[in-house]
Amino acid sequence: MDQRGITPLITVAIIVVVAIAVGYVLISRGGGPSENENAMVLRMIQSADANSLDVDRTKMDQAMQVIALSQDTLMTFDLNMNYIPLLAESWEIGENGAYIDFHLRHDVKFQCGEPFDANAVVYSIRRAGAPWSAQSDTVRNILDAEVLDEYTARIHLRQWDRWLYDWFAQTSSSIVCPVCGEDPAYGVSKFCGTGPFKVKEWVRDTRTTLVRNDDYKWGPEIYQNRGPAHLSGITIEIDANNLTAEEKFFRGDIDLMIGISPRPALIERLTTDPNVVHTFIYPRSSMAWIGFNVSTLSPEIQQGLKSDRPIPSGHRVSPVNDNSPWLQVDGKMTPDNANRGLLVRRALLYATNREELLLLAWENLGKIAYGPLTSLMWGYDPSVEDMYPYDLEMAKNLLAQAGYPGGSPTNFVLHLTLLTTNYEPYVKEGETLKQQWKQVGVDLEVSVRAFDDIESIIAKCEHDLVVGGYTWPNADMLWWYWHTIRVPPSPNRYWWGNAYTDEVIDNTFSYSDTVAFKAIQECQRLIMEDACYLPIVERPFLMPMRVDVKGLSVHPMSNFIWKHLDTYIEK
Amino acid sequence: MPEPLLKVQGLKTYFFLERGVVKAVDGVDFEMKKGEILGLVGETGCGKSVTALSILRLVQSPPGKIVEGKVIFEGEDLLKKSNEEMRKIRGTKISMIFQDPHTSLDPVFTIGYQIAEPIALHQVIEQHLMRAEEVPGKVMEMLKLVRIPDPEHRVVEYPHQFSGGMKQRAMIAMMISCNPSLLIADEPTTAVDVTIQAQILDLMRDLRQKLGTSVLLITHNLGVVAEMCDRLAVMYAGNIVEQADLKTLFEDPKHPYTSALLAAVPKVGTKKMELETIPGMVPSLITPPPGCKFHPRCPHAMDICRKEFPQMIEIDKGRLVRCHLYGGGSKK
Amino acid sequence: MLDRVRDFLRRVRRSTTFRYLRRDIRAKIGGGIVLLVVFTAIFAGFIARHDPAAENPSDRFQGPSWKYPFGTDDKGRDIFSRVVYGARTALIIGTLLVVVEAVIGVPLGLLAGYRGGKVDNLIMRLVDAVLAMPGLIIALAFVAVFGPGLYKVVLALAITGWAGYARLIRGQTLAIKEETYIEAARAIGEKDRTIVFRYVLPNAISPLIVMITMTFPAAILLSSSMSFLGLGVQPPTPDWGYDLNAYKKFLGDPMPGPLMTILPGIVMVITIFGFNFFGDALRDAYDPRLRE
Amino acid sequence: MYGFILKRLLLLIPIFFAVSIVVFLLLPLTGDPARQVAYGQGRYDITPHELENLSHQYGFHRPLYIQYIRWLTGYPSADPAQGENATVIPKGLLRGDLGFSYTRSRPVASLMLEALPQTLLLTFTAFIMSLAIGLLFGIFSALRRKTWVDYTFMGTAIFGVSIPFFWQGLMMILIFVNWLKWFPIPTAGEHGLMYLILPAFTLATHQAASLARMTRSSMLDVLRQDYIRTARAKGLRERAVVYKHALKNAFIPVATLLFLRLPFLFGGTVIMEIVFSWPGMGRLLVQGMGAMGASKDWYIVQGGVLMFLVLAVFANLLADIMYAYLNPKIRYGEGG
Repeated sequence: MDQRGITPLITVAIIVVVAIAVGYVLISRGGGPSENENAMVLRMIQSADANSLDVDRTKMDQAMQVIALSQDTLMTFDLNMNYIPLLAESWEIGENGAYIDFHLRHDVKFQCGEPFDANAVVYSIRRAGAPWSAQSDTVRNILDAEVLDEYTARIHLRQWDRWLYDWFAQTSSSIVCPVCGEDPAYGVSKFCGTGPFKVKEWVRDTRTTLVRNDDYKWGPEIYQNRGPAHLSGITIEIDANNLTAEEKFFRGDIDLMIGISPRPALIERLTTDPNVVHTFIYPRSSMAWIGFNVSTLSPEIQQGLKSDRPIPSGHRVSPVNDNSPWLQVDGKMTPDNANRGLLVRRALLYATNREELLLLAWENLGKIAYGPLTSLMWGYDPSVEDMYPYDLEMAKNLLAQAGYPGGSPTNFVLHLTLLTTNYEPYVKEGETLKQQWKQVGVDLEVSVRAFDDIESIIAKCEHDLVVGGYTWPNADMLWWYWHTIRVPPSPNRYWWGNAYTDEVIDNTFSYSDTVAFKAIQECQRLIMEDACYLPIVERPFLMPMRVDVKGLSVHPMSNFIWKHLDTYIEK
Repeated sequence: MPEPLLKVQGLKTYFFLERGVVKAVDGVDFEMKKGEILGLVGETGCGKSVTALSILRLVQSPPGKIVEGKVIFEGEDLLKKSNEEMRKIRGTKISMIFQDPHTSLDPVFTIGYQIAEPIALHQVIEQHLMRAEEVPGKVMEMLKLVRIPDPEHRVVEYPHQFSGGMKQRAMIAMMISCNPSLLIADEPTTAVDVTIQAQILDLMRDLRQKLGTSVLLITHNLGVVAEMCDRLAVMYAGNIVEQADLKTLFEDPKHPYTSALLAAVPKVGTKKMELETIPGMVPSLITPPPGCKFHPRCPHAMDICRKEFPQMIEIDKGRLVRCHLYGGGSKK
Repeated sequence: MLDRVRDFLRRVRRSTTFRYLRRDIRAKIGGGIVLLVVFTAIFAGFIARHDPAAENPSDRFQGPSWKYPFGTDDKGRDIFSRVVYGARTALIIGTLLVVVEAVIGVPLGLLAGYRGGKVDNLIMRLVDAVLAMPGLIIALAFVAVFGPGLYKVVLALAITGWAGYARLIRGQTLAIKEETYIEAARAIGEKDRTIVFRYVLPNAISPLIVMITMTFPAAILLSSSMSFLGLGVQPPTPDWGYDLNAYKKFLGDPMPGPLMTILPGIVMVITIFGFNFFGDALRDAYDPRLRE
Repeated sequence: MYGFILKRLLLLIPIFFAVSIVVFLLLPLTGDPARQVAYGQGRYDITPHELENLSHQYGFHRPLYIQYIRWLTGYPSADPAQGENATVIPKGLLRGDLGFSYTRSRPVASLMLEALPQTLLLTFTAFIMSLAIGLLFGIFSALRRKTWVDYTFMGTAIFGVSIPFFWQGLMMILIFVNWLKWFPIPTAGEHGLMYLILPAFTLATHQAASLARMTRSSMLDVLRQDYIRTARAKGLRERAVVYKHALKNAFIPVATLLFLRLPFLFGGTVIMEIVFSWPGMGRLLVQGMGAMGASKDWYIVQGGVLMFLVLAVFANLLADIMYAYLNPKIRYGEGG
């Protein structure tokens, strides 16, 4: 006889409970940081993850810091930003810069055990120049790389390029293992390099786990410890929710917070907590700005006829954006148009209250930026600092001249869209500007987008303005403003239109430092006169760490070339 | 005169609704002797079923409530018993067959199980009259008793696999399984078709012979009554208006309502073409008419009927009627 | 016209439903909240004391005060004003969603119920399939494909939402179809369209109203969840989900940091609660079985 | 019974077919699939020519139905690779290839299979919690109808269905993690039991509340039935009447609804996984959609949506089977 009451319920319950139990047993293998006690693991946390750890496929800071740990460059910077040897013991530059010869260390091994030699260098350089590579623009002036002997590699240059030379010291030029560099199946880097830490596991948007490379002994001279590192490993955890992220840090589950956005309450807490050392870094090389979509390339450049300056590889020819013709400035355009765009951009610069920006967006950390270069860069020109004071009247007049008269908070004469990632200070910059520019009748729409969307929009040249930032060692940044073959996200579609500026630009490449220095200063002035972008702040880095983290001094390049060789944790 | 099996006195069951108080049963008195079949007749909605339910204390509450009265069964007042005691009486001493066999059997348990339930509970667990392993046998026996063909297979089937008549039989089997001394049958045949009716009625009749169960048969169908009952009680608007044994009542009804009721039944062999109907409507039970509740429809209504509620008067042995026509009027 | 309205109101007041509602505490509370929210949404301009976007650096991170009932955020914006305007957004989404879903669902339901047979079978197959799909995920996918924004969110939610209406109306139609007055209408040779819209639909209206009331809380829940993930309504349109996402980073801070998230959240819960509560009462009121 | 289940299983085939079409369409619907794929690979500076190659490589230039067949079966197989890494092109759903995720540098299929148990674990824990709480509340308020118990329970229930998942999640973290420190801090990649409780409970709240309401009304319906009166007339104990006869009948619609509502639960799971950084499919999916500043990854979106739809379909199947199992009318065909 059927005796079941509500047994179905019970059976189901039991089954599922069992399932859960089993599932739990199967699933819960501890993936947490630092299981065993004697291990010395530096636990970092940050809010966003890299989009790739393949040096030739990413431009994100988050990626660079991992790559700097897992891979090495031929040269690197010392604390005063001079070039010092790393994988290359020495190098010399061929007559008037036709080539560079790198003489490599003999004792270097890749993490996979492969020996490091000239082949590896050639492989990496060529890889960087591949059409799909994110570096292809940067290395446009490399003709080819060549193996002279096992430990000597020659890089043939199309022409002398001081910034390319500089590139060899930047993390983005890291050398990857030619053997396991490509995953045969999927053609992405296995992240195998020669660095002091090897990437054990990268779980995107979750955690990157690095373990010490015990063979490492070729650390650069800026470290007391040339390797292997004191730390047994490094974990970089991703937590977009700062509620939990900060809690972990203040409870001591995390040693180091990176890339966090300043907040009064947070700063208060950081400065008062005795267990926390917190430093603001002002890398001489990092700033935040807002870029205008200025114009498309002039026809000459599109045909490559303008000057003997080579057309870079992977150079995009972008359409004129009809939605904002007023933004186009081009030597070849009618002076009228040119003027209008110029006037508007100047007006916007005058209408910007940078002090307020610094307060609202950056909580008064960092310092105001006035020009394309940060005040500590080689070739910085102080004269840009008083070019655009906060002056609403001036702004209104300029707008009126440009054909947008009578702008006021109630009467909008101009509508613009600003693209920004959801990085907090950037969003705040946008929203604050929205309020400020209202005063002169400019209606700014802040559109928060995913990093990738922004990149794609800019690629199609469909933006008005975009918030950006860079961390860059040198005046090479200027290239960025000349034309956009440099690291996106780019502020401009812009080409200098006259012989004079051509000459100035060429001079910045000059083999002679004095000439280059002058040219660089001149360029900054020219750029600001043309108001092709809006510098905001020399970007601060919040890098709070627990007191028991020792030996971690701060490099001007921030953590983007930092290898944590001296870092250790006091037990 | 022997102590009657069941004695209902002044039973009043009201339903307290938002619309008002429905006096479904408003002072019902009757008696039942052992082994007799008493027919409780009346129009639908006159409170027959509620009376029955009140006896078993199964009135849905809230909103229903037994406000006063006595239900003396085998000398004890059921209304004074605790719920537990009452529960033990249900199914063992008194049990009830419901109107609609289709909805009255639990669709998710097998017939066998449902029949076994009361046996297992009362006879095995509570009274230790039999051992658990005898229960299946007993069930089989009951199924045979109610004449369900090949019980061996039917016992494991579900209600929806039974026909209406079968269900009703199963229901009966279930209810008499602990051979109760009183079986209340609430319209046992209305929901099943005529051929089955006959079988069911036969069944009940010889069950009564076999087990000597007395039956309270509730119906509006005088035909059924004529076949089954020894005595009749006619109910109208919450009161019993007339009581008599079958023959007398059919031959000379005293209460105008009874006669009207009888007149409304087609009699075989009479020439009368159109049926007489009772004029007017069943009165509202919330606000019943003053005085005799039947007076608005009564052909012989007098002034007193409009004012005073008539008392039950015994005009002959075991012959009770509640009507001003038969003198006496109301007690002073 | 006016007296027609008055007449209508009188009929409403007389209706059992209304009398039942008047006695139902849920209806009182829920209805009160709903009215309040609707009022707020409509007169947001008057109720909010500040421009929800207006930043004043001088008083950032203010606790609740008379000037700023819910305090201010990191840009010195009045959170209360943002909540008030957020209510407007929420109701707009709800209303649009109801309209879209009803416009798709009701005709299909009528068709299925009235025609029956193959058509019915086909439509109900579809409805069942749609109802089996996880609405939120479908909506997110839709937004991911076609981009975020208020109207896209509404469409995204309607993709799965209409099915509920279709099923409801079909059931009603099936029931009503058996009514004698429909037979009568057929007998006097009314056209099907007339029957459906003159007789069937009006009699299916009460459950429809309940359904509509129930659509609002769902809409608010889902749309705010989407904008919380950044895949819903985009700024500058003030939206509860988006703001909560923006303010959640102050949760760890000392007071009034957490209040920025807690207070708007509570308002949100109360709003949804109100709609649900009212909807419940309404359903019971329309459901004769549940009244004694 | 088994015939019935078999029928439903056969019915799955067309359903999965439909699902696959929906999922396939996600990418073409974006208008420029080739570009989307390129961006998914982090190639923003892709030149028109490269784009052309890519779209030939992936067959985006072909008519939709061919693209679909290929997406499903892998035939006609990919054109000879013009760019590097031809192997990245999906080899067809039926061969278990959902495409390759550049943002995760892993095949989507393996990502999903890795995340699936996490999602199921979370969902089913919530499911059980809600079952326990919901049934209890429902039954009690049905038995204590129109008493303060009933009112409080149902009030709570309506409140329960009114709390937005994400907000409740945040509050849970704030109160139980930050303030009371009862639970560990939610951490991506950590999935111990203690990490499971908070999200599961938050997820369960809503489900439990609506379940309680379903149970209550269903119970009330059943208690009104004749066979309950019969059971009482048999003199059964009240416990037996309620928990055997009433509950078993009342449970039939509830159980069905319960499984029918699973898809809704999955929707909640997505949000919970984000709020509590639980490493499940929902988190993958939403990040693949570009939420929270992550970068879009269409193959993950396709894979995730596919998985969830399939789960939903199975939940539906379960509901039917549950119904058939509990309901004799279906278990043993109609009529005697």
